[in-house]
Amino acid sequence: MSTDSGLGLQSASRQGREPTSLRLILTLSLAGLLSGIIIVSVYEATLPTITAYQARMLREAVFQVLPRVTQSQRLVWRDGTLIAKDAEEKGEAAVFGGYDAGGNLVGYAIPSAGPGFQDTITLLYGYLPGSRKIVGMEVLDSRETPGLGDKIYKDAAFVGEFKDLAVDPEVRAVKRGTGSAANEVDAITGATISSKAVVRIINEGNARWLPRLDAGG
Amino acid sequence: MPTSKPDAYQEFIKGLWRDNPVFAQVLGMCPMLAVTNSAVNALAMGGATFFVLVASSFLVSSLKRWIPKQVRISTYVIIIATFVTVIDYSLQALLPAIHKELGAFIPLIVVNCMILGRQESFASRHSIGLAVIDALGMAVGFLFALLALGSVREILGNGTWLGLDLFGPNFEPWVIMVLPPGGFLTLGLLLLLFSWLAERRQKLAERLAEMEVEGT
Amino acid sequence: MTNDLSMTNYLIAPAIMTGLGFSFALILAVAYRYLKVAEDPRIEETEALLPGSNCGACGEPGCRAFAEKLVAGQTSPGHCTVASPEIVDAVAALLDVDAGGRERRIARLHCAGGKAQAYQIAEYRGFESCRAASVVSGGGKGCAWGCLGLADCKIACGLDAIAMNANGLPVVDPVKCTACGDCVDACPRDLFELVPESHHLFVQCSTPLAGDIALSLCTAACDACGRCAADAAPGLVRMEDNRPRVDYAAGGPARPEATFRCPTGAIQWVSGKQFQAQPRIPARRGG
Amino acid sequence: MKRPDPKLLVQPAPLLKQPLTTSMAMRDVLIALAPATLAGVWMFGLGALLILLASIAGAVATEWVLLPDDERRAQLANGSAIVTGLLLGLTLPPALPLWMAFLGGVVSIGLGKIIWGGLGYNLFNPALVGRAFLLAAFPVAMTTWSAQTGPTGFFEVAASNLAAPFMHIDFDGVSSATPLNLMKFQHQSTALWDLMIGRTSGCIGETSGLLLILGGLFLAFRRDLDWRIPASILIAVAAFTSLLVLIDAERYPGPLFSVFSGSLLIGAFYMASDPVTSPLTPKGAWIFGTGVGLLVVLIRVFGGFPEGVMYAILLMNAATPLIDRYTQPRVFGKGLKSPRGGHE
Amino acid sequence: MIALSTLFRRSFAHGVHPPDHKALTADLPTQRIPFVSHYVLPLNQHLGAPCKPVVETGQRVERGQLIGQPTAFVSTSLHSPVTGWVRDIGRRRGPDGDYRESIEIEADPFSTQRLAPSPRPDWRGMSVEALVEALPHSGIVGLGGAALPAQVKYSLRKGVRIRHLIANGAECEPYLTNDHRVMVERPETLLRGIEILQTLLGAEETIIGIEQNKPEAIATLRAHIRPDQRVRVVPLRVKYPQGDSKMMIRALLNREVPAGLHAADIGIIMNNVSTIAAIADWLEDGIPYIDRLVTVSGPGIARPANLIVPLGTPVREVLRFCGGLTEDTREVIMGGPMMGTPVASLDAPILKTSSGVLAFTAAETARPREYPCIRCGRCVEACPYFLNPSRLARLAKARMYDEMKRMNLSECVECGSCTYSCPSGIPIVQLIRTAKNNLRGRKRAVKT
Amino acid sequence: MNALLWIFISALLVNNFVLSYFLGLCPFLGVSGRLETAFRLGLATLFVMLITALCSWLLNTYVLIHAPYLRIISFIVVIASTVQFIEMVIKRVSPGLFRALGIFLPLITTNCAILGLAIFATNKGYGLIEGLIYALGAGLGFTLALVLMAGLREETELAPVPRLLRGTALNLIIAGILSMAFMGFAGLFSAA
Ligand SMILES: Cc1cc2nc3c(=O)[nH]c(=O)nc-3n(C[C@H](O)[C@H](O)[C@H](O)COP(=O)(O)O)c2cc1C
Ligand SMILES: Cc1cc2nc3c(=O)[nH]c(=O)nc-3n(C[C@H](O)[C@H](O)[C@H](O)COP(=O)(O)O)c2cc1C
Ligand SMILES: Cc1cc2nc3c(=O)[nH]c(=O)nc-3n(C[C@H](O)[C@H](O)[C@H](O)COP(=O)(O)O)c2cc1C
Ligand SMILES: Cc1cc2nc3c(=O)[nH]c(=O)nc-3n(C[C@H](O)[C@H](O)[C@H](O)CO)c2cc1C
Ligand code: SF4
Ligand code: SF4
Ligand code: SF4
Ligand code: SF4
Ligand code: FES
Repeated sequence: MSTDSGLGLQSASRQGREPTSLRLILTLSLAGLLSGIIIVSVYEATLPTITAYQARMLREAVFQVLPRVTQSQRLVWRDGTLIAKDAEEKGEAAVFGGYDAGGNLVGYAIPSAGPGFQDTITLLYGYLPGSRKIVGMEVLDSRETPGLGDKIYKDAAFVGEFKDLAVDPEVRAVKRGTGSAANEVDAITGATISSKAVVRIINEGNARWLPRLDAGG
Repeated sequence: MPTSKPDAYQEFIKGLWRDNPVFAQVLGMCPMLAVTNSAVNALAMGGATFFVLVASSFLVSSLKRWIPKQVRISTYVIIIATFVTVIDYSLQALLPAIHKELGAFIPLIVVNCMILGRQESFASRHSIGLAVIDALGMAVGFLFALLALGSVREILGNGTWLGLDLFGPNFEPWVIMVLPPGGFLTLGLLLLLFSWLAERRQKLAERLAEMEVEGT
Repeated sequence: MTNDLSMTNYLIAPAIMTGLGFSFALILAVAYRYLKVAEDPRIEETEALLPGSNCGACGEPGCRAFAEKLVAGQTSPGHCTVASPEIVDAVAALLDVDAGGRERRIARLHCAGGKAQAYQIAEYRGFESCRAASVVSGGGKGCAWGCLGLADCKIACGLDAIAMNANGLPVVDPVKCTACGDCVDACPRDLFELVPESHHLFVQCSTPLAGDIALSLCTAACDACGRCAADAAPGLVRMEDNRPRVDYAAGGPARPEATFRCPTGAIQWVSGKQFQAQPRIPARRGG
Repeated sequence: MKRPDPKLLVQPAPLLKQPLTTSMAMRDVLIALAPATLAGVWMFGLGALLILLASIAGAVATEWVLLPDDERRAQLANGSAIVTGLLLGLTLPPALPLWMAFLGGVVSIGLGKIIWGGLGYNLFNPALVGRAFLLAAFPVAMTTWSAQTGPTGFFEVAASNLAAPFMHIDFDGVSSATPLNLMKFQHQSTALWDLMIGRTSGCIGETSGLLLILGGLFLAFRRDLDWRIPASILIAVAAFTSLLVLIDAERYPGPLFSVFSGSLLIGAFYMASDPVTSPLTPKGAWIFGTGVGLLVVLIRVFGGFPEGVMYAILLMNAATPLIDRYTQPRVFGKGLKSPRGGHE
Repeated sequence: MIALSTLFRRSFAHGVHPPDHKALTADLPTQRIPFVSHYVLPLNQHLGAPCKPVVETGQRVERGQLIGQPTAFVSTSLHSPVTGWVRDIGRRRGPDGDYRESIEIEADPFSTQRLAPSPRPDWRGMSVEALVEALPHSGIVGLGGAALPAQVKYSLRKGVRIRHLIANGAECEPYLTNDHRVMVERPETLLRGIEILQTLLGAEETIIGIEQNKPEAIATLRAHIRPDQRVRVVPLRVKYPQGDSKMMIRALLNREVPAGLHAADIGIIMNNVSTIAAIADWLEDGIPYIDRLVTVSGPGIARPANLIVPLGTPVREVLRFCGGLTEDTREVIMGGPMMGTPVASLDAPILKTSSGVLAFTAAETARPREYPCIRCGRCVEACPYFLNPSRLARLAKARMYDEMKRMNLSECVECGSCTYSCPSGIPIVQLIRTAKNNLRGRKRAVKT
Repeated sequence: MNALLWIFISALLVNNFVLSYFLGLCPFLGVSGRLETAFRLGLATLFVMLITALCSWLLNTYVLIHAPYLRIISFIVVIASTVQFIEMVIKRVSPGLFRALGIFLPLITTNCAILGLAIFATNKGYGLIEGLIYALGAGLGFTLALVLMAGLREETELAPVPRLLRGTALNLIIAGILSMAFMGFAGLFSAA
């Protein structure tokens, strides 16, 4: 018996007692059945914790990038308007509306992703439509080099740059100490590429969402 | 079917050193290298593998009579994949931070050659007790190897061990250690160390044997 | 999450899994029926014995391929790094068709002309290899038939069965030697012969020179005096081109007496390792 | 038999031998590097000299420790470890802690040479293995460039040079961007003449372009290196960058800047041309050099690093066995159409 | 000036430029060495099958008398170089260390040693086939080094037409000057031989290729060529191995002999100038091949010389005639320094192919320590056959002989250019020879 | 830069499956001894990766939206069976192709590069085209790494490598240096 027939049937067994195809099919089906049951049980058992954790993390991220926010709502863009929708659907991008205690819209948390130094960087940033400013940024996922590229989320000064950042005209990354207009971010020395990547990802997010938010908000 | 004298202690101990899945058999290299940039990750991966290996070995050896030879492997794969899914969700629920670190590598336990190999070469041929003991030995051996690699990489690459700061603030971490090349290089050097130790032991044993002959 | 949904999950999951298992088993069963290609059944059996790790460490793409090569005789079970010795033995036992039967043979050297016996008429300098030396004026060794002592055979022996002794001659360890013939191929002077383990009467010289010319090159040379042929059982030892040939099939029985009158010790009663006249008596230690 | 004759030697022909040895080739490299080395020390001060000594010490000590007793003397005497240590040192930034330079020497010889079987068997350039290791291990220290001190500041050794082993001291000196950094991240070019005579910041040995060329020509003239390799690298870089300039002169650096900036010259003349790790065949040398040149520009212009010479050479080192394999010259008399039909 | 013109001479690609050391003997006229007491004549001094003795122990033989008969097509006869008695027929050590079946002759000290000419065919009006029939009786072999019985080359394959005859006067091996002496001292004989061969083969033209470092030979031959002869002398660049047949053809005619084929297959016959002179001697005067012109030279020789030596003379006697070896001599080589064979014992006899006896001292034989190959590529740039000696040597050290076969091992002519140029002192040719020896048959008995 | 191109380059060089992600090490270390074999194994892997991309997209789109928890098990079962089915077909239809590539299929299916590809592609949310490009890059990258490794290893056969290092230890160190060299591709076409 071989692995190239890993999941299948092979020639006459050595004992000469060849089980019928039916028996094989039955065994596999049975194994599948059992495994399905086990998996689904574990899934059901862990699901509440997991979803709760994920929701909490997401909420925390949103609160992180949008100050003074106490609730958030997932929003998708459909037929020219933003509508609230909790369930995820493939290929459908979403932003998160952030609301204060009074239920008033404070701003949006916008997820965006793009290539960094090593691999894709995924981040979330907070945007205030009224003042057209970015008020916070958090990197959700990245594989940038420890000690260098990871400063885009470990370096407080760099993250701080995104606490009050104008989006008009485009956000720009500049060398530290060379001027600091409202739309300029000081790049991290030694990780210029990652810094610029963050800025570019934000600009891409802006390009995708700002017109919609301004229109549908 | 090879019929060796089943000696529980031997079966257990062999996985630790002599037949260590990583150092001696060079199996399961991918998870080994991918997640060992810190000792904690190594422990977590080792633990997850431990669970899957022991549980699968138990199940396989207890079901071996009912599984037709022809669909043996398919069934093993289904069993292993089931346990991997179980540990995947459990980790996600219980230790979400670590799960995030290990990321995509938990599912890859399914294809860790060591696990399937053990089912094929041991669990399916031995009694439940022996199979579990063997699995325990192998799993501990694997865990040990992961921990060794993870520790070296974390200590040099980050100046910490299991998160504890070891050298003070002025330590210059060797970033390469936590990058892919560091994994390859460290494991290569560890293997070298292992074979050096193994050879030394063997030489010692030979010398002892000689002395015994001469002494009689 | 509503209870409702989880109930559906409980139905969906097993359904899908059963479906998957069923349909693939079915497809493969059908495929197997109609796409089957006949193969040597021993491949199956061999593979069943192998560990099945498909690790590729043997250098083959998977256990299956390794098994095919094994059955085809192109590799040996020991190449599997994962298999335990028992497995290796089992595989060997399964495939070894002519196990038993033939008598165990070992490699023996037809030369006793080490540094102490054979004259080096010129100094050799160059690549340290017997064959390399043999193409440079015979490596400067007086006897053009004798061992050059540069250990090509030892290097060729994959089993570590050959060691060079202090006299510059290779000594075969009869326990480790498997009569693979690698040393026979390696020796540029063709000094090795694979002889049955039970044959003890053995000529340790290959020179076709006779008399003083032979002795002028090597004190251990056979000077072709012919005494051994005369003393041995009729037909057992024949002189051929100035060399005694021992032919166990042609006459018998072989006895150590045939060696007694040899003036040079070229013919020997060899048992165990060569060039060790008396078995070493282990030194007695106190206690 | 009595032998009145002298005991003769049998040593295979040819008895004649071109008067050349491996050690001579290594000595030539040291001679060729001397001017650029002195210039580097002159420009960057005593610290630079200490770094060179540390990396050479690391290389030589490792060779000493790891070689078997009977080979030690001879192997060290041939000077290849010194060449490796020196070349490594020349590619380090002047403010690097000395212990890192020493460690680089250790890695160069340990991982770059000894494990492969020693001199002549390594497949990657040892000095660059050491440097790549250092760069990946200590990216910040390895990309912090101090400005030139010039003769006035010769004896001012940077504090960062003297950091205790495994530790770092924050860089005190003025850090200053290299021409390539300026080009990549600020799109600023540097004056060509400054590049040629080395009035820029950068690695100890890479700045003075003209001296490097001089030494390289010496080596080519002595046939210690295969001239095809530096030639093809320079041609490939110049051609590729010219092409880019044609596309967008604003955005991309020009060919002269590309040739004289960074470590291209030291890489092309001394490192890519390391005979051990470059192809043996003439055609292979062309392919190798062209590959290096293209990769350099690719990494510099489109990649994440301002400089790509080291990676380009290492990558082509990896491809060298394949290149050699597929560029064997046509053997004399083979592959001809035979006069009597049929081949060979 | 000479250097400049050298650059523009046609030649082959690659190769090396060892110092030629010919000045030691180039101007020394040939002289005959006195007869000695014992001669050892191996039965196989040529490629192919050994000849068969036609004399018995104790028998008296005359100088020039047939003592060995060819046994096959690729084989030739052997004649006694002295008048005397056959003392023994048995194994004797040859120059290369092997024991070969040989005829030992003791010279008659009172004989006049006058040569009785053998019966010889009349070459005029002869066909090539008849030449092939006749040559085995002369004992002549190719004197350029290969020792191929002379007739073999002339038995042309069907359909092959010879256009060019090439006389190989390159003598590219350093130290050796015996071909040079032949060209300087016996131009008429050489040109006579050329005329004979050119006529018999029907070749359109004969080219004499001579390296430029032999201006005297070039001038002498040019002076002796008659206008009606279609013979050209072409000076060649001084470069080793210019004398290799395929290289010389490349240099003279800019043609490449396909691997595995012979020059004859592309309409060219090449012979060494001494071979041609020997053929003329045989066909004109009936002199069989019994004397060899030997250059005795090298730093270890007291009085270098160009000698006419009867075959079978022990090397020791040749050396004694030249004043013996100097104190510090370490190695004695038969042949040239690039391709010759070191002898282990001075008892070795002069053979038909022994073009030189060279003695070297400790200074020349000292080798710097061998280092591993640093892939400097000098050997690759030296190999005239465009092989990769570095790789061949590496494979040989790893004993991967079969892989070497794939790297065109068989095309190597063992010229030694690679070893000459290797800065790491790797004995490349020896490794190559070892590999060939290994592949030729692992159980081949070296001795007969 | 064009997103598809970046996906391709990233999988091929920057995030090479073997040298940066540590996937598929078993065949990488096991079957890189000879160039011939390595090349063919690489091609076979490329092939399986393309199949995998297709299968995982189908599963993701049509099955797993209903039961995401079956991801791991269904990937492995479906991919393995599909490959095995194809192997049988090849063996039947073209024994030559089977000799050249088919014999590698079982080894490939049980290695983690395949499952890794499926899981990463899913995690990154790739669609069909992106997934196929990703698989193409990853497969070619795997082949590249394998072929380079084989070239280097064949060369080390001739070298007097210290005995203790011979084998896996040396191969890992070579892989480490190769991986260091591949770091040079970091940031390729993503630099701002
Ligand atoms: C091993 C290594 C890893 C690096 N990782 C990053 C990184 O993750 N992000 C980044 O922007 N730059 C990284 N760099 C540095 C870049 O290559 C580049 O030199 C730097 O972005 C230039 O920025 P600077 O001009 O501010 O020094 C790394 C360099 C090395 C040697
Ligand atoms: C490397 C090499 C060098 C040679 N050098 C000479 C030479 O210098 N002179 C010469 O006559 N033959 C030389 N030969 C032999 C020629 O190739 C050729 O065999 C010879 O000229 C043919 O003539 P023959 O048959 O009369 O010997 C050399 C051969 C080789 C392989
Ligand atoms: C059996 C045999 C037949 C040969 N036939 C020819 C031939 O027909 N023509 C020829 O030029 N050389 C022939 N040779 C010559 C050898 O190949 C030899 O190498 C030749 O002399 C070329 O080398 P050289 O030219 O360097 O001496 C023959 C050799 C042998 C052994
Ligand atoms: C022209 C030339 C260039 C060399 N370049 C280097 C080099 O770049 N790096 C290095 O470590 N050794 C270099 N060496 C020294 C030597 O070749 C090196 O130590 C070997 O790679 C060790 O096997 C060079 C030697 C020569 C002759
Ligand atoms: S027996 Fe043969 S191979 Fe062995 S050392 Fe003697 S000559 Fe060499
Ligand atoms: S007795 Fe000895 S010397 Fe005499 S023939 Fe026999 S082996 Fe040779
Ligand atoms: S000996 Fe052979 S390999 Fe060396 S140069 Fe001459 S032909 Fe080439
Ligand atoms: S000449 Fe010597 S060192 Fe140079 S490549 Fe050839 S064999 Fe190697
Ligand atoms: S563990 Fe990754 S391929 Fe085997």
